[in-house]
Amino acid sequence: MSLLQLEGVTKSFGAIHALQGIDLTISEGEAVGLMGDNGAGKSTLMRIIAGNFLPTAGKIRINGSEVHFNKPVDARNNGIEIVYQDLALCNNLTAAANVFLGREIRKKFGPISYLDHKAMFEKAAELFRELKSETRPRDLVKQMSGGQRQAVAIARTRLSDPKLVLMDEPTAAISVRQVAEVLNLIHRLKDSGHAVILVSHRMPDVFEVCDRVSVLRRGTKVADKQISETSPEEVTGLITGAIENA
Amino acid sequence: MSLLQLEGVTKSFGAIHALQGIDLTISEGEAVGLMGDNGAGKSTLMRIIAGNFLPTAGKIRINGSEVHFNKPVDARNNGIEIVYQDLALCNNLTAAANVFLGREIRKKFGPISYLDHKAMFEKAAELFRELKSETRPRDLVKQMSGGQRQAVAIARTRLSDPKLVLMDEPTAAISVRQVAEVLNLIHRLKDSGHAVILVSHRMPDVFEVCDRVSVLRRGTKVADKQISETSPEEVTGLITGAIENA
Amino acid sequence: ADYNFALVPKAMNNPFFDLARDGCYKAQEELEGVTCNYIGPGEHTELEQIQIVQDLISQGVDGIAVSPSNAPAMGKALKAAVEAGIPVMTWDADLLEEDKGIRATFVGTKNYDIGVNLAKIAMARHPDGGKVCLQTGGAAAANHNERLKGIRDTLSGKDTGTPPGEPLSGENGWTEVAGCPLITDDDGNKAIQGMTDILAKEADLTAFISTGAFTQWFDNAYRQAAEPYKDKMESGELSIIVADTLPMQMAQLKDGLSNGQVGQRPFEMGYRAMFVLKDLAEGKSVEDPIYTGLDVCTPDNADSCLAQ
Amino acid sequence: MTDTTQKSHAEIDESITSRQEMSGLQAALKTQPFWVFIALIAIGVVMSFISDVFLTERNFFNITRNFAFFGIMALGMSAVICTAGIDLSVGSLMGLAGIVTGLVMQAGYGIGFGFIACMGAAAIVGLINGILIAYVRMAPFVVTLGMLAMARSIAMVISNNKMIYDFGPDQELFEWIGGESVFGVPNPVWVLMILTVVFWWVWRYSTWGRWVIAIGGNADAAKLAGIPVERVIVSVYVLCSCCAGLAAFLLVGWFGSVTNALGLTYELNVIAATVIGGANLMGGVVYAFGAPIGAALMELIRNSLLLAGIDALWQQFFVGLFLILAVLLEQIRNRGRS
Amino acid sequence: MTDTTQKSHAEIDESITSRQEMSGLQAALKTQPFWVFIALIAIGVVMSFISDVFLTERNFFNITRNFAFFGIMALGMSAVICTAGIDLSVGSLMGLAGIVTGLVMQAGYGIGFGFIACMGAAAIVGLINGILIAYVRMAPFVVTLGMLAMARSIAMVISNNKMIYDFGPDQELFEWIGGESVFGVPNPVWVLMILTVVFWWVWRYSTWGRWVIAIGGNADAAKLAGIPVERVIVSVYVLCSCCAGLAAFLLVGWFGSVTNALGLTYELNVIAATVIGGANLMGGVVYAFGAPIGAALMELIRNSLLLAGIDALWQQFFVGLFLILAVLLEQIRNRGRS
Ligand SMILES: Nc1ncnc2c1ncn2[C@@H]1O[C@H](COP(=O)(O)OP(=O)(O)OP(=O)(O)O)[C@@H](O)[C@H]1O
Ligand SMILES: Nc1ncnc2c1ncn2[C@@H]1O[C@H](COP(=O)(O)OP(=O)(O)OP(=O)(O)O)[C@@H](O)[C@H]1O
Ligand SMILES: [Mg+2]
Ligand SMILES: [Mg+2]
Repeated sequence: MSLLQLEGVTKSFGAIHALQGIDLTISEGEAVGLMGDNGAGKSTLMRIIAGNFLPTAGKIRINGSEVHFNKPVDARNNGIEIVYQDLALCNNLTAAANVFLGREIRKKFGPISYLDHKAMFEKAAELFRELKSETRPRDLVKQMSGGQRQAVAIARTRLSDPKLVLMDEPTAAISVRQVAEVLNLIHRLKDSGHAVILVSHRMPDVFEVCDRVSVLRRGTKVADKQISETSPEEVTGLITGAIENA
Repeated sequence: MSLLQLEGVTKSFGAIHALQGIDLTISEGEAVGLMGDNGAGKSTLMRIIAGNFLPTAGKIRINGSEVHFNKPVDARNNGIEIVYQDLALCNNLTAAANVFLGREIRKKFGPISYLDHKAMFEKAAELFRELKSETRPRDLVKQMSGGQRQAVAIARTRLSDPKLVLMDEPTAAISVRQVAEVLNLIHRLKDSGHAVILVSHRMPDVFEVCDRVSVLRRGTKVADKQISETSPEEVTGLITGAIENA
Repeated sequence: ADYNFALVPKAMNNPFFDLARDGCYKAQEELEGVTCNYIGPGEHTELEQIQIVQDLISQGVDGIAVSPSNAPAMGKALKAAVEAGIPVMTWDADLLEEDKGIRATFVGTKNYDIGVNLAKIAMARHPDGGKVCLQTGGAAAANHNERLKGIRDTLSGKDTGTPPGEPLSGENGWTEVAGCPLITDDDGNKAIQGMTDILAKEADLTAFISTGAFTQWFDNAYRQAAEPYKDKMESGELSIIVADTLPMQMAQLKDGLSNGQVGQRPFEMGYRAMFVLKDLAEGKSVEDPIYTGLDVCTPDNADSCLAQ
Repeated sequence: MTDTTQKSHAEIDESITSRQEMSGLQAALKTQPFWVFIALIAIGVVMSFISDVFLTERNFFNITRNFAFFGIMALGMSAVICTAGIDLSVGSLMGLAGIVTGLVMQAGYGIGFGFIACMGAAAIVGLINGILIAYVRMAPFVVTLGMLAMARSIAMVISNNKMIYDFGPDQELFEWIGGESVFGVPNPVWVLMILTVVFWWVWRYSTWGRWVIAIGGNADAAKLAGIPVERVIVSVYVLCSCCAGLAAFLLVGWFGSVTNALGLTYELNVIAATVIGGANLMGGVVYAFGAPIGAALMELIRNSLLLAGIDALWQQFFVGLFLILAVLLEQIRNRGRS
Repeated sequence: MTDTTQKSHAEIDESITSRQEMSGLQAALKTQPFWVFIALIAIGVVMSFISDVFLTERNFFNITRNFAFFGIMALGMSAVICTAGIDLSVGSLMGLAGIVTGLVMQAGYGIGFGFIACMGAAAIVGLINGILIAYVRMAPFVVTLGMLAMARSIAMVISNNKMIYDFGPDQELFEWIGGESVFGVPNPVWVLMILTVVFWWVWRYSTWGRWVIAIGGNADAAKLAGIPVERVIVSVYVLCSCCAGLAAFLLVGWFGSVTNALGLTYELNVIAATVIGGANLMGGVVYAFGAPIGAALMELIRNSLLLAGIDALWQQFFVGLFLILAVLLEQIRNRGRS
C-alpha cells in the first residue's frame, strides 16, 4: 500500500486546465522527481496535495484511505510538509518567527503561556546551521537575500516529523553549498523512511536523489519512470515534447 | 577602455555590510559570471549597477567616465538593462503590459497618442516565443507560474539594444528548454558586442557561457578568473570559503 | 478690571451662531474692558465642546456663556467652573432642570415656543388640518426635539409626551406622512434632497415644517425645489414653514417660496450674554431666565417682523 | 524529427499567443461594477412597483443630479485609491474651493476667474497632498487627514465664517451651470457622463493610466521600470482634488449659496462610492464606470427608502444594509467561480 | 584541510546566529511612536513657557482623561489596522453601546448588567463585522461603513432619539468609574494604562498577537502556515469593538448622560491616533505604545492651541499642521538612515 495515491486529479482555473487526470503514487522512503516545462502544472499539483487548492476532480488517498484537505493544516495534520515555490513567508517577521509560524514554542508561567523567543531563535539557528545557510534568525525576512529566504522555507519543514515532504524548487535560489545540503537532507529523509516529492528544473539534482521521475506536460502526466531506466536526455525530450510519452 | 568599471564599491545597510570595496571591470562582448554564497552581496551589487541603490562609497564608470545613477531610468538611459532576482513585476497587469511597462508602444490619432495594445501583445508574444516560453501575453502575472514570470522579466531586457545586460539568477525558475534559450541568448548578446553579467548558482551554466567568473564572499571579491584558468571545483571552494582566495 | 468672557456655541460652522458672535463683538465694543472670546467646536461634537470648556476653566477666563450640546455632561463640567469661582451662564440651550443651580441664568428662547409658533402659522393656513411632514436637525438634538414637541403639541392640541413627542396620526385632523420626520444632521444638502423627495412623493401634502434653517440655506437649490409648488403655496393648498429668519430666508419668504418663518434672535443672545457676564463678574445679581423673544414672520409682515 | 517538433511548437506557441481567457463581456461579468449595476436595476424595478413617483421624470432628474456631484468626486478618488492611497481631504476641499469661488465672484470678477480660482485652489491642495505623499513618503491617510483640518480652517478664515450668496455679475450663468439642464438632463450629469468616458479612455488607452495602475500593483516594480512614480502620484492627487473642486463649483452653482461647511463628511461617502464601484483600497484596481455606479447606488438607496416611507430612524439602517448587500452580491458571484 | 574549514564554518555560523542588528533601544529609536513621543515632549516644553496654566495639575488631569477614551479605542483599532483592515464603525458603535448601557441601567438592572449589555452589544457588532470580512471576504471598508450607518440607526431606534441621563440605582458608582480618579489619576487613564501594558504583552508574547502580525504581513502565507486566519480576523474585530464599547461605557459614566449622537465622527480621530502612533494601513505593523501616544498628541495639540489663545478659526489649521509635522519628524529621521 502506497503512502500517497492520486487518482485522476484535475484542476481548472476558469478556462485554463492546469491539471488533467493525474495519477501518482509514492511509497515510504521513496523520492519522486516531478519535472515539466514552466506552466506544466507542477506547483498546482503540489498545492493540491498540500491542501492549498481543492482539486476540481479526482481523489487523494493516504495510506489507502481517501482524504479531503480543505485547508493547509489538514494536510499538515496528515503528515505532509511543503516548501512552496513562492516560499509563502511573512516579510514583516523575523526568520525565526517565520520558521515557527503557526507552531510557536511556548513557555508556561502558571496558567499563562507565552512565546519562548529564545528557544525559537536557538532552534531556528540550529536548523539554518544544519542547512549550512548564512541566515540570521533575528533578521526580518524583508531584508534577506533570495537564498536566505529559501532556507527559511526549507527549515520550516524540519519542525515536525512528516511522512511526506513536498519540495517545490527548493534549490532554485540557493547556492552550491546549500544545494548539497538540501540534497543531503533528501537522502537522510529517504533513509529514515520519509517520502519526498521534489519539483526541480535541475536535471542533475533529480537524478542524484530521486528514485523515480514523473514528467508533466501541459497538465497531463506523460511519463513515470525509474531513474535507473531513463536518462537525462530522455527526460529532457519528454519535458519539451520532443518525445511524445514514455 | 572597459565598458563598465567599478572601483571600491561599498554598501552598508545599517550594521550590515553587504559589499566592501568591490572592483570589477567588464568589456564589450564579454560575459562575466558572478557567483557567491547566499547573502554574499551579488544582488546588491547588481542593484547598484542598475541604479536601484546608491553605493555607500565607490565609483562607477561607464566607458571611462564616472556616472551617478540616482534612479533606475538613469542606468537604463546609459544602456543597462537588468533582470531582477525578485522579477519586479506588477501582479495586476498582463504579461505584455509588464514587458512594456514604462516603454509602452503608442499610436497617434491626430494630436492624441494612445496605447497600441495589439502591437504590444504581438511583440510580447514574439519575445516569449523567442525564449520558447509558454507564456500567454494576455494573462495576468498574478495567475502565472514561477517560470512564466521569469520569462516576462527576461523579455523586458529585449526591448532596447542595451550595452550591458545584468541577469540576476535569470534561470532559477525556468525549465530546461528555456534555460537553453537563455544561455543561447547570452551567447547571441556576446556575439553582437553586448556585455553580460550573469549571477547564477548553476555552475555548468556559468561555465558554458561566461568568459570570466568573479566570486563574492561576504561582501568582498575573493576571485576574478578567466573561465579557462579555473575549474568548477575551484570556484565551489572559493564560494564556500574552503579556498581563501585566488 | 479687564474681563475675558468666553462665548461657547455648539458649533462654529453654523451661520446661526455667527450672529451671536457678531452680537458678542458688538457688546465688546460697547463695554469698557470686556473681551469677547468666541470659541467652540468646529463641528457639532459633544466631547469637544466639553473639552473646550474645561480648557477655558484651566485658562481662568472671567466668565463663561455656553450653549450646551450635551446638557448633563456640560453640567458636570461647569461645576468645576463654579468651584474655580468663574461665573457661568447658558445661552441658546439650557442645562437640565436639576442642574439649573449651577448656571446663573439662561439667555435665549424656549425652543418649545418656536415649535408652537411654527404650528400656529400652519393651523392658521389650514384650519382643517391635513398631512404634514416635519424636518429636524441632528440625531437626539435636544433643541430640535423640543421644537418638534412644540409643533406636535400645538397641532394636536394635547400633550404628546416627552420631546420629540409622539407622531401625529389624525389628532385634530393632522397626520404625519410615512418617512417623516426627516433627519438632516444639519446638512443643507440632505435637507434639500429630503424635502424634494417628500414633496414629489406626497402630492397631497398640506404642510412641510422644518425646525431649522438648513432647509433654506442653499438659496438657489431651495428656490428650485420650491418653485414647482409656488402656485399651490399661494392658493393655500400647501404650506412650507421653516424656523429661523436669516437674510436669504426672508428673501424667500418675500418671493412667495415660504409661508412663514419663526426666528430667534441670536445676535441679541450674544450681545446680552456679555452684559450678563459683566454683571456677574462684578457681583451683581441677574434675572433668570432672560428670554430674547421670537420673530414670527409671514408674507404679510415680512418687512416689519424682524426686531431691530 | 527535430523538425516536426519545432513545427508543432510553433503551432502551439501561436495558439498560446492568441489565447485569451475570456471575451470582453465575460470579463465584464466578473467585475464588481457590473454586479452593483445589476443591484441598481433590481432596486429600480422593485421601487417602480412600490412607488408610482419613482419612475417620474422629476424624480429621475433629482436622483441623477444628486449623485452627479459624488460621481465626479468618486472618479478622481478612484485614481487615488488605485495607487493604494486615500484622500480624506476632498470634503474639506469642497468647502475651501466653494468659498474661494464665492469670494472671487462676489468681488465681481466674473465666472471665468471664479472657475480658475476654484480649480487653482483645488490644484494647490492636491499638489501639497501629492508632494508630501510622493516625495516626503508620508502616509496618505495622515497627510490628507491633516489637510482635511487645514483646508476647512482656511475656508473658515477666508470666509470669516459667513455665508456667501451673492455671486456678482455672473450669478445667473453660474446658477444655470450648476442648477439647470440641457435636453432634460441636469448639467452636472452631463459633466459626469463626459468625465466618465474620458476616464474610461484614460484607464484603457493612456500611458498615464497604465502607469497609475502599475503603481497600485507594485510601486517598487513601477519605479524600477522607469516610471516617474513620484510625479505620477502627485498628478493623481492633483486630479482628485480638481475633481472635488469641479464638483464644488457645480454644487455651489446649484445651491446658489455657500458656507464653509460645504462638503462636511463627504469624504466617507465619496470613498464608499468608489469602493462600492469596485475600487480596492489595497490599490491596483480601477474601473471608470465604477465611480458613477457606486455613487448612483448610494443615492438610489437614500431616495428609495424615503419614497418607500421607511421610518427616518430606520433609514440609515437600511442604507448600511443595502450597501453591504450590494457588494455581497458580487462577492457571492465570484465565490461560485473559483 | 577539510577539517579546519568545517571548524571555521562552525565558528562563523555561531557568530551569525547570535548576530543581532541592533539593541532594543536602537530599535526603539527607529520606531514612529518614539519620535511622536519626542514631538509630544517638545510641544509640552514649548507650552510650559507660553502658558503658565499648561503645567497645572488640573490641565494635566483634563488632558489625560480626554485622550484616555481615544487611546483605549486606538488600542483596539491598531489590532484591526495591523491586519490591513479598518474599522469605521467604532464611533457609531459607541453610540449604540452607550445607549444600550443607558437603557439597561435606566431600567434598574444595575451596573453589572449595564456593563455586560454594553460589551455584549459591542461584541455582537464586532462579530458581524468580523464574519463578513473574514468569511464572506468583503472589504473591511465597506462592511464597517455599512455598520457605521446601521449601528447608529439602531441606537436611534432603541433610544427613540431621546437623551438618557437617569442610570438607575447604580448611577453614582457608574459616574464614579467614568468621572472620578484614584490617586489623582482619572479612572479612564488607569484603564488605558493597564490595557496598554496588556497589549504590549500580547504583541510581544502571545501566539495570538504573533498571528495577527503575520496575517498583516502576508495573509496567504499565514493561512498556509496553518494559522486559523478567519478566526483570528473575527477576534480582532471583536476586540476592536469591545475597546470601543469599553470607551463608551467610561465616557457615558463621565458625561452622566448619553444620546445616540455619542461618538459621532470619532472613527477618523481614532484611526488618526492609531496611524500617528505608527500603525501602517497596509498592515503588519503594530506598537502597543503607539495608540496612547497618538491619541495624546492629538489632544495635546488641541489643548495647546486653546491655551495659547490661537484664533478659533485658525485652530483646525494648526491641528492639521501639527499632525503632519509630528509624523514628518519620524519620516525625516528615517530618511537619514537609509
Ligand atoms: N490561480 C491561478 N489562476 C489561473 N491560472 C493559474 C493559477 N495558478 C496557476 N495557473 C496556471 O496554471 C498553469 C500551471 O501553473 P503551475 O504554477 O502549476 O506551473 P508549474 O509547472 O509550477 O510551472 P513553473 O515551473 O514555472 O513553476 C499555468 O498555465 C498557470 O498560468
Ligand atoms: N534592504 C536591505 N536591508 C538590510 N539588509 C539587506 C537589504 N538587502 C540585502 N540585505 C542584506 O545584504 C546581504 C546581501 O544580500 P544580497 O541580496 O545581495 O545577497 P545575494 O548574494 O544576492 O544572495 P542570494 O544568492 O541569496 O540571492 C544579505 O545579508 C542581506 O540580508
Ligand atoms: Mg511552479
Ligand atoms: Mg540575490
